[in-house]
Amino acid sequence: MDNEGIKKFILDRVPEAECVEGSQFLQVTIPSEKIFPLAGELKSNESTSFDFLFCLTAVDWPDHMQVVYHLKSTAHNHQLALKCKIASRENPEIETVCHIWRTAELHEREAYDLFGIKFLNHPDLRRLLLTDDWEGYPMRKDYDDPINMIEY
Amino acid sequence: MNWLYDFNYLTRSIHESLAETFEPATVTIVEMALAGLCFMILFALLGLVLVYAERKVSAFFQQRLGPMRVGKWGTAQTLADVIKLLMKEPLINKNADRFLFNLAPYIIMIASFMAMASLPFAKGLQALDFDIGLLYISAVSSLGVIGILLAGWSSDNKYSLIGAMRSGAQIISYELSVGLSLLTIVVLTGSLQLSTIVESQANGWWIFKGHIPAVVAFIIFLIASTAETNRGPFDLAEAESELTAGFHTEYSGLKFAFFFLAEFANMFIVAAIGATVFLGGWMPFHIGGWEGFNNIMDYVPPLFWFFGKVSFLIFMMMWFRWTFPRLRIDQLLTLEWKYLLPVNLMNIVLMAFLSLMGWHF
Amino acid sequence: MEEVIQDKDLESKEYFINMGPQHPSTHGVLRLVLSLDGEIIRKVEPHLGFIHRSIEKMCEHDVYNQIVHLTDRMDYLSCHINNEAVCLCVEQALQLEIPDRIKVIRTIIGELTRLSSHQLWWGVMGMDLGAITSFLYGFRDREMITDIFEETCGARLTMNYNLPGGLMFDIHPNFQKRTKDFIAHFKKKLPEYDTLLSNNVIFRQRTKGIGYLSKEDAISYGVTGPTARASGFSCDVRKHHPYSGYDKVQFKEILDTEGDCYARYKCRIAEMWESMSIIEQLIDNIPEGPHKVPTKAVIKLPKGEWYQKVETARGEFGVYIISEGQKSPYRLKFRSPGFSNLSALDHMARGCKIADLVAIMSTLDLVIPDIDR
Amino acid sequence: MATSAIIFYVVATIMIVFSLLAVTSRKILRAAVYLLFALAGTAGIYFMVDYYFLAAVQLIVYAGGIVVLIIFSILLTSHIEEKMEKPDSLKIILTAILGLGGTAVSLYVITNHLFTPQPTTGVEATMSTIGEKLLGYGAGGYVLPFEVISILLLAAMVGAIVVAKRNKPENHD
Repeated sequence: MDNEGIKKFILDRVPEAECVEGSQFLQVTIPSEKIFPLAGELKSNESTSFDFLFCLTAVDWPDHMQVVYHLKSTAHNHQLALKCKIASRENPEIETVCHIWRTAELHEREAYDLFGIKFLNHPDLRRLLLTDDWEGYPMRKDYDDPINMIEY
Repeated sequence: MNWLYDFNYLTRSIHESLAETFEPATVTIVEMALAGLCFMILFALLGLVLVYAERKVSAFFQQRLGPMRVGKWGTAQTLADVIKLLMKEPLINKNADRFLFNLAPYIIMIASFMAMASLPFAKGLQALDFDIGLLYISAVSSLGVIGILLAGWSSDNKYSLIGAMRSGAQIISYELSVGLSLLTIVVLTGSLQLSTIVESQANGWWIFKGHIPAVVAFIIFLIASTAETNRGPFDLAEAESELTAGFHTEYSGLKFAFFFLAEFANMFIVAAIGATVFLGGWMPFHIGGWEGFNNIMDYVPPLFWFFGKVSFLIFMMMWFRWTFPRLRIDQLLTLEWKYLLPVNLMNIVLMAFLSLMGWHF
Repeated sequence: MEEVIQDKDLESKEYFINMGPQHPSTHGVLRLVLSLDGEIIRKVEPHLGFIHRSIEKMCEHDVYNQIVHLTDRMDYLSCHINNEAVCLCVEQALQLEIPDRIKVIRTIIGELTRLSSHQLWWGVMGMDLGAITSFLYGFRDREMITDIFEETCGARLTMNYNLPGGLMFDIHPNFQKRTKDFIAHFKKKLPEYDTLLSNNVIFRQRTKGIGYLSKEDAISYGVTGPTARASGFSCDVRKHHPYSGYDKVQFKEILDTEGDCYARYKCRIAEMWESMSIIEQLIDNIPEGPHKVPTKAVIKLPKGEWYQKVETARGEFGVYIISEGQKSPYRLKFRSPGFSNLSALDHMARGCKIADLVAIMSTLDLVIPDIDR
Repeated sequence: MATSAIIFYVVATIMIVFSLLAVTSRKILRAAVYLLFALAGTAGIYFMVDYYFLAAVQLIVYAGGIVVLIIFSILLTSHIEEKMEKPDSLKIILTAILGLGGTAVSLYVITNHLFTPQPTTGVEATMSTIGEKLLGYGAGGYVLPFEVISILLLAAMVGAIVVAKRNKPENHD
């Protein structure tokens, strides 16, 4: 399926999705509530079958949080950058996708650790890289640690 | 130069000169002390030489030089290591059972000392010559495992405990194969006395005289004895990539050195038993009927023959260690119980049959 | 009799053991908490972050030329390929046209890196399984590649050669000759690897059927690289999304269907042959030209986002740059192969023994800084 | 004093001391180790009186076999910090009385028995005589008891395997 097809596929299910044709991937932004049904559909539907989540990351924008899923289909060889906009920047929450793509389990823990995004229904959401008693989420733009960080 | 060929002259003269000056009780005690001293020196020398040999052999297999800096060709390297080990701090875990923790290395050492006492180094050079020599050796060598079990349990470390359990299962299993493969030759010799076994090979070593069953027994003995000394590829008890160092993880300094020494001493002991039973011990290489050839061979002193054969077997064991990957614990036990032991039992029956029919040389 | 059998005291209980952070076979400071039943593994739980340096955060303050130098601290065995990924991503954003000479040299350097990484992996794998000799063999041959790199870029471990827009320097005059010498040497030595380990009975027993990973699981866990290809997951970035000079050379993507430790082992050995063939195709055909396209001293990327994936020795390495038009990226994410590969460890190791876990870990070929970043 | 007497008293002291330690120790593995020393001392006595075969069998069966088995089972079941409870005083007194009574009876028998030195020591217990006796089916042969015991051991082994091989707990995954 080409980018147009994927765009149509997503718009059929999530009408409010914003699609941008990037240089490599089709970039689709959807509200965070829609991720779980859409992700399940993207993987299980034969025409899309995005079975390979090769990158999951979060971005801290000034007014919102964003979780970016880079998806690929090993059968059709098409790719997609799916972005979820989480309205609350202070207390972001989103449904986990780790039951759809197992690799998300560790990636989501990392995002939780560094950005403080709560992945609901995640089986084991704990700090991954930092110590358990670490305060704050270091990858956020407003994170300030006068001891360990070098100011530029 | 007679004493080089028959140590009875030497021991008798020492005994007589002692008996002239002391009363009999003192003589016995002095002789016991002398024998103990000799074994202690032998033990220390073995440690020095074998550690150096292992390093050089491993270096040879790995296309490198090995120790080269301390002394000519690195010969003093082991000595330097001894000094290092002596200066190390002896550490003991807080929760460790201190008494057993300290005792364990000594049990292993004592077991190897006891086994070494009955080895026939040369004609007349044997501290204990029982008529149950082989049985005695397998009896005392089975004591060493207690030291390993104690070491693993008392150091209060899970890795050590796993190592000890593995080692216990391994040594107890492989003792069977060692014993049975030796028994295969005992069927031929009709005696358990080590000196008799050596004497019986005057016209050819058992490995040549005993046909194929003897060769099979020898191969089984090599495998099983390597396993019983906890050396690679059967070094599961210490498996550094799995259990860090297994049962001696928590040991340091001198006590670690004891384990280390005992490992090499045990290697020497099993090699010596193998050499004695299969390769004729100190008996020179003889071919029945070739008088001239046999006479030439007789010029080489028995001690040389003994240590030559032992070195060969030790080299074989080092060869195994530096080429093979380690087995897994279930594979190890499968190898023993499903392959070595049945083959061994069949072999012993076959050997008994050969012996009965008189088909051996 | 029934009472004895059902006695609760006889039930074996699970206990925990800490494998790492200091353990010979975790290859770095990785801590695995194992739930054991006897020697059988019930669960493996990785605890990461012992060498987490927050490189992604550091990148948000660095200019792109500096970022390149951080990437080789991550997967230090695939340093050139990591550097290349960042360079390619920046070049893609700037839409720079890269001359063929640079592409070819990058490909050769990348394949040499892969070879040296696989050699080290092979040596360490043998050592994990108890055959210490293989370690020395691996390092003996790796030494020649390290020498080539030292001559090329001056370092032996944390090497930097790629820059956005090309290479730091032109290749050393000896480069082609030494590389050809190495290939000739290694073609003779690689069969030795098979003699020492691959054909060894104990080795096969230790690896065959151990740590099975199905194709579906490999995809779902995001496992890439030789680890995934041994399960039949065709994921070679060099084939699917060719970069640098990989569209110009002939090579096979090594695929296997067994999915066990032995298949992963065979895949890496076969990849070494392929890497050598790639180098052989290119080494005599390096085109003439400049070694660098002029760029500004401080590169500013336009507003936008780019993702570049490359195939490192361990799998798919991705660089995801979001730029707001500044000299530093707004967000930079490194998708490291080891991180995803590690996530499948628990799945593969359940029901195995401790010794099998060691074998599985070594066939995953983990580099801890690559996981912790 | 003759050397053998000195050695005998040393070994006997070792045996007595370690036997006492074995029953009084509060740590179970230590008790097992003390038992090992006591048994090894017994083997030493056998060596002294030239019963080599018996001594070796003592080492193999008791020291190498039974004690290893005991230690192994302790390793499997107990933890390093465990200590045995102190038995109540009634038990201590009862066992003490029993032990002392046993000692008294043995001493009485030994002191009152008239040991007549015999001119010939009978059969010399060499390896081959023991072997022939053990497998002999003529007069004084032991082949029947030998085989009966081996069948008993086989039954014990089968029983142990049956007890140990319970139904496997359902798979965890």
